[in-house]
Amino acid sequence: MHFEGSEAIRAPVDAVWAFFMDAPSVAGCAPGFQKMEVLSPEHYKPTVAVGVGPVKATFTLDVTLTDLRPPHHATMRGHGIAAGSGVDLESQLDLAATGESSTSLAWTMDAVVSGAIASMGARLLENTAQKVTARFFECVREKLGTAPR
Amino acid sequence: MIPSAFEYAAPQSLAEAISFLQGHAGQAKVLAGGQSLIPLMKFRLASPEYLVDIARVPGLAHLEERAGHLAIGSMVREAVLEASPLIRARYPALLETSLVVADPLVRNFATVGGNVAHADPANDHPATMLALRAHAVVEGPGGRRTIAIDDFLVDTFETALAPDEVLVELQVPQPAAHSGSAYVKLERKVGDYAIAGVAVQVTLEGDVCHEAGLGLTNVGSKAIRPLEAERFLVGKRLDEDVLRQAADLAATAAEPVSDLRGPAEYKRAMVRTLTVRALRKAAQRAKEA
Amino acid sequence: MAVAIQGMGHSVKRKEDPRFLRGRGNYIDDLKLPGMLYMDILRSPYAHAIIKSIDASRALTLPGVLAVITGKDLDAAGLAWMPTLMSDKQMVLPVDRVVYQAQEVAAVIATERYIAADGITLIDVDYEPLPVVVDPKKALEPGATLVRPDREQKDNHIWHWEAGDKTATDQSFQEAAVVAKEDIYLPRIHVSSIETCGCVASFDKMAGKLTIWMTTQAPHAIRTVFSLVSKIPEHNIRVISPDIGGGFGGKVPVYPGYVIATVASITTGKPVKWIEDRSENLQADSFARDYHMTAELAATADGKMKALRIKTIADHGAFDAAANPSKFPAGLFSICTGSYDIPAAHMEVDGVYTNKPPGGIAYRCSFRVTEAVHAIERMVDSLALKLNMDPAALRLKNFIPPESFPYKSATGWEYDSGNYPAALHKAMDTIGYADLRREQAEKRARGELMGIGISTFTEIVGAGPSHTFDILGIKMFDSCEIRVHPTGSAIVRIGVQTQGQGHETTFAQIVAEELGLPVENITVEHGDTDTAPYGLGTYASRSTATAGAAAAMAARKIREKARLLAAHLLEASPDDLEWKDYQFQVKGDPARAKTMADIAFAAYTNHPQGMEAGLEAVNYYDPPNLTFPFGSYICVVDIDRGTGEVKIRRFVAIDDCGNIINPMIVDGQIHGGLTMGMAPALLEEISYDEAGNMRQSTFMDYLLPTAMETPAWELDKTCTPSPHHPFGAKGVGESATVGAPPAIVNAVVDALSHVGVSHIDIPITPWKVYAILEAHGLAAP
Amino acid sequence: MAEVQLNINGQPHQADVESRLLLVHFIREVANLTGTHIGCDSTSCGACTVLVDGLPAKSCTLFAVQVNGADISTVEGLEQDGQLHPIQEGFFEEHGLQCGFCTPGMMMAGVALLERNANPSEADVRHAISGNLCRCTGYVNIVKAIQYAGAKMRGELPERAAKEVA
Repeated sequence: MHFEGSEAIRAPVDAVWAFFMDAPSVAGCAPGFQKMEVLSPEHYKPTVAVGVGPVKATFTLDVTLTDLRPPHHATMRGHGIAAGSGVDLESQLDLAATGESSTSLAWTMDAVVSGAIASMGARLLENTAQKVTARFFECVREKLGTAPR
Repeated sequence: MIPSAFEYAAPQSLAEAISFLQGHAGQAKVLAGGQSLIPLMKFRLASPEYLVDIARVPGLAHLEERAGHLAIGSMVREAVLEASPLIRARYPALLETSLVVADPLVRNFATVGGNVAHADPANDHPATMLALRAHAVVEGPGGRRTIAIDDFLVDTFETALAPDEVLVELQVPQPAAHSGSAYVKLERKVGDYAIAGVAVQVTLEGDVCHEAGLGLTNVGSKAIRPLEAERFLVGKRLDEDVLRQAADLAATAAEPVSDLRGPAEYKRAMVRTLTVRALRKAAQRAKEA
Repeated sequence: MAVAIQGMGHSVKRKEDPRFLRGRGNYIDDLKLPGMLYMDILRSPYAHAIIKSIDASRALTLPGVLAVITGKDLDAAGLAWMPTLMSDKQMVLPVDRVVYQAQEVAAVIATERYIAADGITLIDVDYEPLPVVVDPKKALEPGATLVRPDREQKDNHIWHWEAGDKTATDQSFQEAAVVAKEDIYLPRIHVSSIETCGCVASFDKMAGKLTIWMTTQAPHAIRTVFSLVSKIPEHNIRVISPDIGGGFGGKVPVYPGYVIATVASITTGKPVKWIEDRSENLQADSFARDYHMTAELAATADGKMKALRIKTIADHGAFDAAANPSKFPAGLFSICTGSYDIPAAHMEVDGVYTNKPPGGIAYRCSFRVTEAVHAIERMVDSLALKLNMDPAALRLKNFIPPESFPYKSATGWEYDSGNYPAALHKAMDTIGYADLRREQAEKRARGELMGIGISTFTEIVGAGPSHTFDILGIKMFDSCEIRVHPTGSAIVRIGVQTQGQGHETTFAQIVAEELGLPVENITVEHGDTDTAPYGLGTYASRSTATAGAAAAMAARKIREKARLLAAHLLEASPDDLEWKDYQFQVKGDPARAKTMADIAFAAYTNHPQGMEAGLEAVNYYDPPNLTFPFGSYICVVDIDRGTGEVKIRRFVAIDDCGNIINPMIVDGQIHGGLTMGMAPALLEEISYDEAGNMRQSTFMDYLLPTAMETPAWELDKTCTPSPHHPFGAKGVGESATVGAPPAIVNAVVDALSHVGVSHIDIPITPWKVYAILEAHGLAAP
Repeated sequence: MAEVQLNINGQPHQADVESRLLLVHFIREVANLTGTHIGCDSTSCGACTVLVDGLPAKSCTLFAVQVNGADISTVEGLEQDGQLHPIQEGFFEEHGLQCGFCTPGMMMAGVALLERNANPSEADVRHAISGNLCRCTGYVNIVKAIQYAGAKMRGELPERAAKEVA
């Protein structure tokens, strides 16, 4: 599955970059975030419960940040297993200052779901994944946009 | 396939059910017929910690006309709806919907309320309830409230029900004079979810359409009301050309995705075909009514 | 006669039914042994991944979980891999990598079924996903992901196989006036017997004896394989195949679960039960088909067929675990010249590995004969379109003439007998072919769409003969042992195994016919390797052709001894006796006669001095040739122009399976076979997304037809006995599954041929049809 | 754990069971009535069909606790006083079964149909068994078997010799 989008964020590009480099901030926007183990600023393991209605799976994602080109580009990868299913994510984040305190965030998300959820939930998967992804980036925009500057 | 362990409650009253839900906020799930939920639990796609079985709660299995509407208690089984002389005589779209929900055995336990409250976009009753402009009556610790079906259906598996509320009944306005309704479903085989389904109700004044309600099954993240198609129909004679134009508008309102039930474009085309067919039936019934 | 014999040709009600009707069948999951443990299997979510670690510690703390078995445990015992039937090997449990989704990763042994199911959710596996290849054509490209790095050969090509005369075929194509060509894909499908697979393994440490009850169509072969792999002496292994809830080829292979359960029983000293759930069954058990074919048929301008050429890519998944005779990696695919006298033919098949489950079983057919029949029957219609000829006329012009049997085909098969024009004419008369063509023309003029499809197939079943056919070196004969008891009843034990075909009835009828004993006095036993004679099992429509023949031959041995006993009793010379009206009678003096019951009593009470007592015989029958059942099917479909739905209006099936033992059972087999032919034509398919997820892993998406989709089949017969079979039978269990799909496809293509459609791949979904309707302006709500 | 009491074929069965115990497992494992089978996990095949208070239902899609106190009828209860139920006789006479695995569920669905409709058409029968999958018979003879049972129950068929289905 491939999703992409962009967010206009009311914050300076350095602040947006700092947000993505801060594991608790990022994880805080993950839907159904429960807890997290931080191994390094570029490597952490949040536990999230993702789903819709009664259908939920709790994943512990192994998240790594690579290809860091501050404050413009980062690649975020996640890998997790739950309920007989595997989730593998790769997200490209591209930031550009559009003003002194405004940033455009262009993002892509490639998600591969394997196992039971993919096999049995396929008819609902794309819709749900798209929604979950969009909510994540909306959350980022809202948190930054309302953060004190 | 074996579900995860859970704790089971079988309250004897609605108050008891609500109180249990309130005490286990977000972790308890209401069990009606269980015909959608139990398979999800067996696959462990759903693992609620508590199940609140409302089958033994009195006063939820009524099916009767009163105060201008048909009241369908949330524990009314599909098979009961299907066999009801009242439904057979006055609510053809409801009957046609019940008849294509899963299979005859499942319908002995599956409930109409559950079909709506589960809010699976593939379930059939939500679209029919949209077409018939139904309301959901729900009750929680703060008492009862009545929610228009459009607002009740929020998203895939999501409704306006709070975690401590129970769906009590569905209210379907009694059909006006000279109205007719129909539900047409296309499925890969009997018992399957719809490739697409279209529910329709039209009311005629003379041979002009005075009111129109439409609902679409399984062509979006929830049941869809194609508003523009409804508006288009009002004030028109329901000739074949009008039906086709309305069907085009309904197809435009659909948001299908490609999956094992066909490519998105096919599903959109099927909304068109099924809308025409449902409108033909409904218009015919309205004329005969 | 006091009690009816009810031998050949009688619709005897089934002897197995009373227990099933009362809910007293003995299926695998019905078996409960004292102290029995339950096994559940953790399966891989990934289609291709390195297993970095498996941590079972959480599972082992769950009360009731006794053990977790992984590939490392099996590896220590040399059992992490097992041989397949096709000279390949297959993982039982993986040591370091998984190669398809739902592959077994670890097994939990627990005191209860529900605890075992909980246990597998508590095993933590660390996977590193690898690139996945699910398309066999991509798998053959240079640089493709390597599915099997354990092999010396570092690509995904398994084998290349050819049949026929390439030079002569290519020559004919060069000279041909007309060539029809189609790309035909037969997708993966799954037999989906309503009972899934399972076993109860019970190892008795004291006696050193392993007893394993399992859902198998071939208990003896399993015993031999288990002995070879486990080194347990074969006499210390007993395989029991209880009542089987449908097989269709899916219960031929050895699945890892059987082996793991056996290891678990040996390790724990307790019986261990393993029962698949439906998703496991669909996702991991052997598939059928998955043949990508390019077929060409050459003919003269007036429609005389000259040559057939087919190239095929065969997707075998991650292991070549096809259930074929050893010398036939593509099964009997070379029967693809079908019912037609085609002078030259050549076919090539290349087997390929992908990250998909292993298999290559039959789905109710004899080793790839369905693929062959689909190819030729589609090509005949494609050619008819090119020639603008009626498909029935083209068939009649090219049939192997009835007087040409035995007929040697261009690919080397010797057809035993056939009368193809008779069957087709009967089908056309029954359905009213000419009237239907008129109706079609009228409807076309009105814009309505109906189609008429013909399939005139020939099957190839009943393997052996043993000089050509073996499974893992075991020759494909089959067997029967008969003991006649003193009071004139008998027990018949056979090397084949029923899964619903009614062997307990039909084999009794064969013996009843041969011995003149009433069917009701004959018991048929099978499926227990400690008691039944060695046999290769039931699949590929081989039971009647092989074990059925063995039953007749064993009975005839008994009859020869009975003749001597009768002579003794009648004080006549054996040569003066004749077997008539189910008894030995003195020629010209039928009043002097002895029935088999009289003779049996004498065999134990009054046999002549010097003769061995008793009346029993065993026969291991090695058929001199295969048998070639055939049929003519005609299907009429109507197409909904608003939805693309195909509705089968009528389906006439004329079958010829030679002489019939039990007409009621034969019709039942054909009803079921037709339904399993319709299913993949219109509904069933297994496909994978790019990550290797199987998209139809439950019965919600793998679409078995219900009574609503299934039409009321119309059956009739012609009878052309097999000249080499002891009682002229050919086999029938799978004909309809083989013959039906092209009849349905041909009907749909026929409905759309006027707009230039010459082929549609199965399953013919409404959206495939609708796309055609839209493209040609035929769609209408 | 919950105490569940079911009346299966007129016999009371009582046990303390987990709330998640499926009705089919209660029937098969607690009551040891193994004639009711399991063929899928998705409420698709109907091999587990039993009557719950007279209505046919899929016992793999009900928790035993849900139907606590109910009357359950299974295939084992069809035969009465050594006399086969007409539906059993119909399946025998019309060759309505092959491997026998779907048969108990089919018969229970058939019995429920005949309770409501003593003289069902072919279409009625096909509809009534559309929640039950059979892989062997192509349904043709199942339809005939259920219609045979209907005729028998309407008294249109003679009594048959009991020994034929010994």
